Amino acid sequence: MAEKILMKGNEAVAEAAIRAGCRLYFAYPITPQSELIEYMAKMMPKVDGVFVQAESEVAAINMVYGASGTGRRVMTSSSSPGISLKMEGISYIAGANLPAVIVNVQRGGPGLGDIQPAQGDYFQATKGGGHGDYRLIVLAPSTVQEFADMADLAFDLADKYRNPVMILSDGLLGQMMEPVEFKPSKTKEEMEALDKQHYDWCMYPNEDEPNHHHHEINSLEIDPLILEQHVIKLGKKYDKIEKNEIRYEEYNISDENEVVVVAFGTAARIAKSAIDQLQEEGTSIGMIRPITVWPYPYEAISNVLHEKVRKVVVCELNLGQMVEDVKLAVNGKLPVEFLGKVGGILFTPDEIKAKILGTEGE
Amino acid sequence: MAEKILMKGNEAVAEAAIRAGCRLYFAYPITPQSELIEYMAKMMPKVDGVFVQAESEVAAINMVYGASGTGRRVMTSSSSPGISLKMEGISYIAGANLPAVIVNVQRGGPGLGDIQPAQGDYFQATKGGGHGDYRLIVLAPSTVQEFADMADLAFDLADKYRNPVMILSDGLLGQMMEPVEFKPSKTKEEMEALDKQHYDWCMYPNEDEPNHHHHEINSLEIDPLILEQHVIKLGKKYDKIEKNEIRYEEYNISDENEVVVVAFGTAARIAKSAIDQLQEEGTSIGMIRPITVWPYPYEAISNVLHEKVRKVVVCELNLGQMVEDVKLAVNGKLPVEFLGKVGGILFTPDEIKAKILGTEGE
Amino acid sequence: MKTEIISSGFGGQGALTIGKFLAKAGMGDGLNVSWLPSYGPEMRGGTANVSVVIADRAIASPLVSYPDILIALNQPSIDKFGSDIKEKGLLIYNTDMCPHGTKRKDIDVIEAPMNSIAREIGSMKVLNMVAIGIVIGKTGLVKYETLENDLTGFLQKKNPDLLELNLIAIKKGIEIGKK
Amino acid sequence: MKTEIISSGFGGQGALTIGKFLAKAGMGDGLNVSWLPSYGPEMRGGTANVSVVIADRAIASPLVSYPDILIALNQPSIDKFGSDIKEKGLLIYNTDMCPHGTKRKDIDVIEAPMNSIAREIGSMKVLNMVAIGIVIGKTGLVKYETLENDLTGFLQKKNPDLLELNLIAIKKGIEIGKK
Amino acid sequence: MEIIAQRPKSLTDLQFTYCPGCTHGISHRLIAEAMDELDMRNNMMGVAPVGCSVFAYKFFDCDMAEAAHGRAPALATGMKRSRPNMHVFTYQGDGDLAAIGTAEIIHAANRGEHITVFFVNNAIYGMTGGQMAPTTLPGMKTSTSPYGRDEKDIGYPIKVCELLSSLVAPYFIERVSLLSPQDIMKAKKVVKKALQFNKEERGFTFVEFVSTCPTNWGLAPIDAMKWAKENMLPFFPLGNYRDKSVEGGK
Amino acid sequence: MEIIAQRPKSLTDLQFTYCPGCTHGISHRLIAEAMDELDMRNNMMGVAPVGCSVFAYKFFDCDMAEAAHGRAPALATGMKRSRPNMHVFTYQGDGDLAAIGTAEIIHAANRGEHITVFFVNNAIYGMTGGQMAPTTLPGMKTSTSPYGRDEKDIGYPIKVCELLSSLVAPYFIERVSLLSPQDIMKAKKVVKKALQFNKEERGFTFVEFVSTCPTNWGLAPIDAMKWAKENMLPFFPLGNYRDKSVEGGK
Amino acid sequence: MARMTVDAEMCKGCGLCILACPKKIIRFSKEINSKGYHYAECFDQEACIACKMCYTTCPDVAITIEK
Amino acid sequence: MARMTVDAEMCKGCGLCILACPKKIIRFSKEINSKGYHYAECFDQEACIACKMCYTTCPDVAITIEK
Ligand SMILES: Cc1ncc(C[n+]2csc(CCOP(=O)(O)OP(=O)(O)O)c2C)c(N)n1
Ligand SMILES: Cc1ncc(C[n+]2csc(CCOP(=O)(O)OP(=O)(O)O)c2C)c(N)n1
Ligand code: SF4
Ligand code: SF4
Ligand code: SF4
Ligand code: SF4
Ligand code: SF4
Ligand code: SF4
Ligand SMILES: [Mg+2]
Ligand SMILES: [Mg+2]
Repeated sequence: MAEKILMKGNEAVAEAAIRAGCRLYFAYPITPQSELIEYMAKMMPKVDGVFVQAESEVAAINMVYGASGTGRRVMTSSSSPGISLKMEGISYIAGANLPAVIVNVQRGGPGLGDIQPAQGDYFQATKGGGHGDYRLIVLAPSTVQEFADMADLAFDLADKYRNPVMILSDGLLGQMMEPVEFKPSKTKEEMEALDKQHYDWCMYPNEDEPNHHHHEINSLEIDPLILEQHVIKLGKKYDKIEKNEIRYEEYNISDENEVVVVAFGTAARIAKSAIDQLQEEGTSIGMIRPITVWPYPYEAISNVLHEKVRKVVVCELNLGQMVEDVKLAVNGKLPVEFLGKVGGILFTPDEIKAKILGTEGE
Repeated sequence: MAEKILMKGNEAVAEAAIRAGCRLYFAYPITPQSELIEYMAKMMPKVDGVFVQAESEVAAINMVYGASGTGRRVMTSSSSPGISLKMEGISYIAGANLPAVIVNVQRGGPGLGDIQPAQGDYFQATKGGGHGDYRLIVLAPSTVQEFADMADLAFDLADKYRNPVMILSDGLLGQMMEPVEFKPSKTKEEMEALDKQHYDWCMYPNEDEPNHHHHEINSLEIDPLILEQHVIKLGKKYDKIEKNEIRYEEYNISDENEVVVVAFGTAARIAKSAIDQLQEEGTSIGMIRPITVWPYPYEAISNVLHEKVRKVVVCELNLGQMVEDVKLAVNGKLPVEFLGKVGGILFTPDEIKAKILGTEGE
Repeated sequence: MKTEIISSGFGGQGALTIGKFLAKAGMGDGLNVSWLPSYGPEMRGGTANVSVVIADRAIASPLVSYPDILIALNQPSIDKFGSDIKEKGLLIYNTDMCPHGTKRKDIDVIEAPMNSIAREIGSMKVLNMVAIGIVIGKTGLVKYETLENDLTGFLQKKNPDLLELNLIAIKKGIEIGKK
Repeated sequence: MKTEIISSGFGGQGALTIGKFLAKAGMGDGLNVSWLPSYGPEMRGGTANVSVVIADRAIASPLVSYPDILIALNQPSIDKFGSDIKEKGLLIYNTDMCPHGTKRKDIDVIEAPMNSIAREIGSMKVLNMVAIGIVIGKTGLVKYETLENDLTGFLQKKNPDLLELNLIAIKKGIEIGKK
Repeated sequence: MEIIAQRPKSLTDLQFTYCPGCTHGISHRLIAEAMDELDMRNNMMGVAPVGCSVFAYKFFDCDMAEAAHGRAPALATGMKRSRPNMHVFTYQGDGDLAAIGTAEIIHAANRGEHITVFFVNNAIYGMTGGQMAPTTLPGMKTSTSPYGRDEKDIGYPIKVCELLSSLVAPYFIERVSLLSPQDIMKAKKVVKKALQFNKEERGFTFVEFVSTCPTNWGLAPIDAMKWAKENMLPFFPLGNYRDKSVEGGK
Repeated sequence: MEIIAQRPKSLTDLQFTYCPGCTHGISHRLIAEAMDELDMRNNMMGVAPVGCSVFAYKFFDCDMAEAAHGRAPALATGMKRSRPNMHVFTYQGDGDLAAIGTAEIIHAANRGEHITVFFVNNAIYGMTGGQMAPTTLPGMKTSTSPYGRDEKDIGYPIKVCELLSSLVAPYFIERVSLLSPQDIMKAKKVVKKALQFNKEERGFTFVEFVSTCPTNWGLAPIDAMKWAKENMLPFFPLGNYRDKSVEGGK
Repeated sequence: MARMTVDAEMCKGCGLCILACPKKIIRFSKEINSKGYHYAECFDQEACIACKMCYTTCPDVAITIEK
Repeated sequence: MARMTVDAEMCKGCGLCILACPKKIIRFSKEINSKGYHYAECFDQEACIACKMCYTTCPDVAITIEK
């Protein structure tokens, strides 16, 4: 078993990305994400990797766009306002069918907001904050270990589908230290294989076409009929991802559940402790924790609405965003209630218990 | 009655904005929106207004942010990729409780896409393309006349709620000419009243405080407890808007309807002609056309699902975005089917008829 | 009643203006109208075209896929849109720039050497007015008087000479259309 | 078993490091741990604090609202968090920087002149190690050996002298804690 | 006894959020004093940046807006164009102005917006904890240039006054420092000049403060001033780069 | 008979999408010829901008990426850093490079990225139909300066070569024109020099083409060239602004 | 001997080659190509000196010169 | 006569005034303020010449000078 290291989430995901073969990283500093960029600044030179502090988030995402077009593993990271600035670039990367990993260490918004943990960018991440029909694969960690593990997963998914993947984390996961175990670094052979995996479409001469080479990296199709085909193909890719890549955790699910909670990331951590306490007190509550928030585990949710379940409770660190997806999953079968917390504040397990038991007013 | 003028949507909305008292306009050129900026370049100097071609969409939205902070009516416009670049700024404007009008003349995406009409920015407009919990009031015109009328409405709503308002149009409405009638321009007295309406909070000395004046325009609250209160207040404002400002059109709604169609903007125009044809052929189809796509007319839709209605059909010029809101409205009561068209192509009335009748495959 | 028109030609031939004045006149006649140009960079040096709809009820889609009338100022316009004209529809084309014409037999066709006519009248600028005239002469879609009125309002002050030539061209077109 | 700790002091007093070494030692002892600092500009010149949780099951929220143990290196820390300590909880504070102490009677309180002790030992840098020692002496929350091990790994090469002083400080703290 | 020096009226009573010895406070005071002396406070609108001085909107006692990172000149443009009888200034750090806000400052300067820009060059990103700025010196270690800024890899510090003086429109551009009482007194004159020109609607005015960041440089305030004198001044020469009020001014 | 001048190999067979007489085609050819002559095509990656030359990714017969508007230097940075043994160039218009892309070009130049930037200055936004560009001349009428560019209101044209030469890192900066066969032949040499330096990994190289936009200037191609000679050249002086290969080069 | 040939479909009839040719042996053809342009043509190949001025100035790279 | 006063709560103990004072009559107090800073104080008001150097350099505008 690998050694456990006590590490901040921001650093753990950076270390894991490097181990996953990421050798290019472009970003701009922002709290509460800065440890990530600082870790990369320190480590990339040691692995012959590229670290560039871009002049802005806009430049950073476009550096990612360029580097990804050459077929290598590349990553950027930021926090909420900085992610908003990347929206155009993300839409381009998605439109051009390029792999890339983007980490959002969310903070309180809107606007400058504050720098405390929040989940207010759920809509932006899952419904396309940029223009046009595109989807990001969005992974939502809830521990530092999972945050780190997702770096590896994110790159694999990005490469598999040639699609940008976002890790939707928050200031809490970025700033806190927890013990974490890392996978071993990619071997030299694995790195070489990674390097070549996209030779059939990427810019960069490959062995089969050592000379003349004209690959185009592009999201433009000025002929509407061609663009139509292009977007339909994107749509089919998204369908495939929805079919294959849904991930979620079932927590304390049983046919004794009176209430089903749905929560992701940091909110789910706190919900778990409420559920544990209620279980001890004799009330059975189950939880679905979406791990991919897109593609979304609609079926997983509707499948656990066993007979005894009276209602579904959604807990989020925002004014109510994922609750729409939960309603789509429940599709009118049961009441869906919402508990939110904003401004970078966390709810307490007690607040969640009260919501579950319907005793909030008391 | 005012004279009818044959005019492009892009120009009509600009003219209407000026008549509504907009005297500040900042934007960056982009197809298929450029006639709007060009009209403003020509007309603003004639009404002592301000026209600045910004160095970018990012700069433009931040000029809007600054100007709006001084309490005057200000507008910007762009098309899809340019709107994505405004996401951070929009989140700031919303976070700072500022009025502003933003026109999106949508084109095909994602990425550079093409420049033909599309509705692929529905998610971005209605679910918050920027970071954090905020909402835009989003108006979706479907004729040039309505596009023009919405300028006036948009400014009124923006001022009433101190909230940014987006007019979600598309390349078709921007580029086409239709006859349009304008409201008269604001009188001198009305203009003066407009100028003063925000004196209680805006930057700029007012008569009651001629000297010392310290108003802050700001979206930052570094203390989470204060930010929490701020965001909760935003949430209450959004609730109020949802209560008061839902607008939609009922078309051919009756208890004879076998199918209810939901479509907005350009898609709704085409759907109407399908509905007319079916009516002539003896099949009764009703339509709800959301005019505000946020706040969304959930109830209006669920209210017209009379007994005979077999299903709901959603038509959009995208891969399926508003369809989620329609499902939320229908809430499992009936099947919801989707017809989309992408790439900047329009569907024909026949395609819509086939979808309604369930004969697409034939 | 609903008439769908496409007007198409090289940039500079005035195809879009044809559409605009037809729509304007239709509006003057109290009808619903829409005008939708093709736009975008693919136009550079290529073909410009416009969809016009004139109808007595609300216009659903302003985009014309299958025109009742195609006005083709050059051959590429026939090549591109000729096969989309509705059965029994009308093709009006400029023989000077359409060496191959059309092979369709199921439509009405009016041919006119518009370049030559315009040259004769005294200005290549009025080429498109000949085409408008033909539409009016053939179909009566819009009233000549309304059109004359619009043109007068537009040109009287700016360029009364051109106005004169325009009206001559329209009348010449009407003649051809009526034949 | 779950122990929630807040460690707090002026920037530079080492409050965050206390948390880190407690968490590290907890991890070494095979427990689940989390460490969450306060962060942000409001820290500038103000109070820095950290939440540490050490538990034998999964840790839900790493944010400590009601600590079992508060380690207060200065008065503002008591003022800010003192009233949140759980009933029967523990307050460890630095008398040199906390002139007003606490008024609570429902908690255990350990006072120590940490500045003076550190000065005596020979370096103000070890002030925080005194506090760690007190926690261990009083509660046995983590094993001294694990901590010594961690510190040795961390400092042996870099600064063996400081390591020595650190260990002395911890032992001094343990003594106080055991009293 | 009479008060001969005290907190200027154009500052609120709030304590600054800056670290001990941070020169942000000094430049704030200079600006506020000039506002007092030129009687501009009643018609002044300022723009705070994102950076350590993000709370400047609380500190200056006039109308204030808090911009998005780097966009203060765009806000200022909107504000000034909207209310041309008001005076407008921005206050920006080197990350804000010379990195993310490069386009906005260059274009506001190029348009010759009638605003004053105060630019605090401390060679680092203060607020976010000491990352490299565009003005970070060669070889200087920061949290994102942990092995020292390598000019071969990422180039030389950007000299903003020099860059802006390649444009035609700006009316006044000068670089001052805040590294001793003497420097500060000189800086004061320049600040006042810039605001005077602003009041007179002469055009775009720009003052750069060579500043310190004791915290992220890891130096005591006094040592930070010494370090800046020795290391920053050779790279960022003080002096006037543009003064159109002077006959023959560049 | 032997062919002595024909379409270079580094161009595809596609017909350009430019208007008749548009100089974009000329600069394309010069670049392609230099690529042929320096045998760089097999290791070249180019970046097309958003502008009339958006389709440059189809025209240059090497690996090509199509950037977001203004961001070509950022893409190029990512590409070059990722595959340092490849050569990278961008091709950008004046709206793309000097308006929305201001920050990206300045910072790529300041970092001294080992890329070549070809900058087409036609004093207008061609693709979107003739709006004002940062390089539009004073008094010049465009669709967004319908009364002529008023330099009092929106400032003077930005001179990009001059602006970039205020930075230390760039290796080579030169402005050429495409307004006569003689100019074009001179331009060819400069293009080749820049790509030669690129091949030799010398640093950041930059070539500005003073160009025409007959369509949006409303002039016949020949008249456009004349107009540019008379009006643009006085504002945008041709010549070398930086050549570090020359001893004592700035 | 030299030969200048214009690819009629590539040519857009801009006339720049006509201006550039020192021998003045290029003119617009009477014919139009499929895009409607009167393309350039050399009407006196004998006179061509293969100076490449036309090639140099042609924005559409429509010209080939042989010698 | 002159008086220099430091607002103890505003002062952050940076020491810049101490360096600036030509009369060397400023020092850190033994006491700390509520933020934990040893604030500056003038220990010899008589010697103060009201030169304002301390005021000029104080980043926290904590000093008032009277004369
Ligand atoms: C869009 C965006 N990107 C990044 C940040 C994070 N951020 C806040 S301040 C800052 C840098 C501040 O440095 P500087 O402008 O030099 O000001 P200083 O703190 O040094 O005075 C950064 C990167 C942000 N708030 N918004
Ligand atoms: C983000 C964004 N903003 C605006 C546009 C629209 N747009 C396309 S090209 C262009 C300007 C092109 O001008 P220039 O760079 O000078 O190139 P030219 O066409 O003159 O060669 C603009 C504004 C866009 N595609 N994307
Ligand atoms: S971090 Fe630096 S710039 Fe920011 S307040 Fe502290 S000393 Fe000043
Ligand atoms: S619009 Fe201008 S720049 Fe664009 S292709 Fe035509 S002539 Fe060239
Ligand atoms: S090669 Fe020279 S002489 Fe021959 S056609 Fe061309 S320009 Fe004229
Ligand atoms: S220069 Fe080229 S495109 Fe222009 S006319 Fe001559 S051959 Fe044709
Ligand atoms: S005014 Fe001058 S002499 Fe008096 S305390 Fe201040 S610096 Fe010293
Ligand atoms: S300069 Fe000001 S803040 Fe610093 S020690 Fe002196 S009084 Fe205190
Ligand atoms: Mg700084
Ligand atoms: Mg241009």
